[in-house]
Amino acid sequence: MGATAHLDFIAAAYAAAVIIVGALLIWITLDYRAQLRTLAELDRQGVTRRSGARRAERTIEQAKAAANAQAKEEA
Amino acid sequence: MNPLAAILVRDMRIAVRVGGGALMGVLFFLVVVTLTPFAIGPDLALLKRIGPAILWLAALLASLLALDRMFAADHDDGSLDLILMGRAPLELVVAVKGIAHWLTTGLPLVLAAPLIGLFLNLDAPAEAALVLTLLVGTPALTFIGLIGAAIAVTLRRGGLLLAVIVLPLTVPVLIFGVAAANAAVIGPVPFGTPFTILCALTLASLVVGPFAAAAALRQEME
Amino acid sequence: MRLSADDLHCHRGGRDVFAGVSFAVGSGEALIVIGRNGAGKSSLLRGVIGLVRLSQGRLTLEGGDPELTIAEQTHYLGHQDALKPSLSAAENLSFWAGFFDAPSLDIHGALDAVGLASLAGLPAAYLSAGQRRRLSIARLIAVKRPIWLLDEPTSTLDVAAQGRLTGLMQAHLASGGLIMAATHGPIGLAKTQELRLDQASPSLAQDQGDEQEKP
Amino acid sequence: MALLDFANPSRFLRFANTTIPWLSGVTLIVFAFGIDQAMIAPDDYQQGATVKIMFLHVPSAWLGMLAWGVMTVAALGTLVWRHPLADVIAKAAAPIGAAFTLLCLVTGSLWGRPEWGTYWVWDARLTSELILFLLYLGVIALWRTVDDPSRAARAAAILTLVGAIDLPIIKFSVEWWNTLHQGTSVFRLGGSKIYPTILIPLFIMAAAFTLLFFTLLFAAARNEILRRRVRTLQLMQASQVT
Repeated sequence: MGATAHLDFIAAAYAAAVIIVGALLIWITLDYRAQLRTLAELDRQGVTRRSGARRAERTIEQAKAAANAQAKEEA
Repeated sequence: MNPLAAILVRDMRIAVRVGGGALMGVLFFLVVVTLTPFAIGPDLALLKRIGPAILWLAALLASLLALDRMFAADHDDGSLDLILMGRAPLELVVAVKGIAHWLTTGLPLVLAAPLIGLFLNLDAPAEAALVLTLLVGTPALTFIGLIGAAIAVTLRRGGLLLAVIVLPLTVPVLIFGVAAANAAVIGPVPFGTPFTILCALTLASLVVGPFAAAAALRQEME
Repeated sequence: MRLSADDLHCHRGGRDVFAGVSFAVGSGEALIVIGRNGAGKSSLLRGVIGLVRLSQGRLTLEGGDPELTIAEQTHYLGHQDALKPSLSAAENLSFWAGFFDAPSLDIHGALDAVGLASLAGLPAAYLSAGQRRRLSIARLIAVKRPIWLLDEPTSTLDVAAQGRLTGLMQAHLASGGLIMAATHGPIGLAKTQELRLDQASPSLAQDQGDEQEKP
Repeated sequence: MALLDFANPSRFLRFANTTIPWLSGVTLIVFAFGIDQAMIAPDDYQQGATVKIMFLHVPSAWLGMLAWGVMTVAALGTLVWRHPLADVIAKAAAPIGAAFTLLCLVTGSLWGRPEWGTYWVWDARLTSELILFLLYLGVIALWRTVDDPSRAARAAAILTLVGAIDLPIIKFSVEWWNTLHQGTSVFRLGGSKIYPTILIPLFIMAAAFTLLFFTLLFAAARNEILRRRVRTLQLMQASQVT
């Protein structure tokens, strides 16, 4: 086996390492982004962990924000 | 989306989701091939000679065992009743389900075969012949298996019964598949003859399978 | 359109499931099939669409599409919901709409009609039994078929959902469709015929308007 | 012990979000240093330059074992101590362990190729690695068929424990099976004496691989927790709709 043939196998081995670890990294990041997107979507729909509690708080906050926005216009 | 495309898309989606059996066939194929050297011994020359036979047997079992839930699942949740009430002819619906199964089980086998062939020390021509014969042979296995799956649709323990019913029917495909795969390595017979017969067998099963399975489903339903 | 049957017999498992059944139901009308458990209500419905072999008798459909069989113009809501747990509600519904070749794919409208619009993306496995039943009913809305065969449609439905179902049934009748429902109690429809299955030769009781409990 | 009070997932999420960037930074640095050391290490007098593949093969074999070890501890966590995060770690570790074992198989086959003339020889150590790889695929397949996380966790935990007990038995029987069929030309991978000049880069690479493993593990565990949160929210959404 010529020395150059060895280099091919070494290169192939390191290439395999990059491919396998790279695939793992890509899969993990894509999965992470997908979960975040679904979570954001669920949050947008107002699905909360403690049944309606947080949704109720949010509507109160929105009401307050709308109220003082109006107050500023009149002032 | 026309009815047949709807069935294909649905079956593919279910197969790849959690609980679907998409790559289960390939895992079974890998495990069976890995186990044989432990029985036969790590002698590479011997493994090389019987390699195609082991790979074909493993592919045969892998594609059949994944078939038993094909119609039984639809029967159990009531989908089969509605499918029978559809305007699409049942034979085509059954054929499309066979194609969906082949794409999720048969095709991955063909793609994995060369890699797994390395464990049995197959060289390039043997690998090429193996892939070609499996590519042509696995559809025949699936479509013959359709008949068994349709017959076993209402049975509780359909799995093994399916294999017992269908294995004898797949003998010709196995004989000519292995003969063609071996022809490239050792066989006295040139590659062409067994291969063309294998193609003929596959074409025949593409027609007979759906018709027989559809008839069996109609009988089964009353 | 008029679906009529005379002298239907069904012999299965060595016994007469039902015998001598005759009925006729026109468009805009609903026929309720009543009888104790095991009286053959489901078998009668399945017999009409060929899922159960009828040993004797004739089924005729006047006014339907001549090339199509009765089954191909019928929606059947059986005991099971025909849903795949790993597919989402929208995917299940769009599959059935696609399979029954519905011209207009108004998935969202159908889900809205049964009050499941916000759960479109959820896998069917996460739905409750009542919600799965409503998703199955949504199939009848997404695909327009003149004949509805309903096998105990109100099972697992709460009061609100039953009200919604009655509304959908009335809309279907108003649009010229016909309904045949196997049920235990009244399903809140005004003009209905009753077909009682538990007597030796089931009689077709015609009671326009009010519902009276048969003795 | 720090691990114990990660009982509630959100604290683990905060921990993961802070450590992952740091950990990946350190991993990169150690890798760069390791590969540099590996490249300048002298050729082995017997195998020539292919010994450089050892710097990938041996660490990935160790990591394949370490991953199963982590899964075994997590399995005990699930079954014995009922630790809520244990099955998240177990499910996250399985694919990573499988990937490292696969890397070990590929590099092993490439390393032996010049000597054997074929890509695969049923060498005792490589064969045991292959069976470990099948065990990994089995656990992953189990995770992918059972939908409900808690049921899947217990089933996978039992399989992992049985696997852990069985691994030494597999190793012994494969060694015995291999010596029984001494006919084949058995190539002792890495049989030559290891000089310190090769040992140092080997340990650096092993450290780099371990850091990489834990970075990936935390990231995958974070995904798993988010996936569970999505599932609970969706179930809640279904229950909220009348």
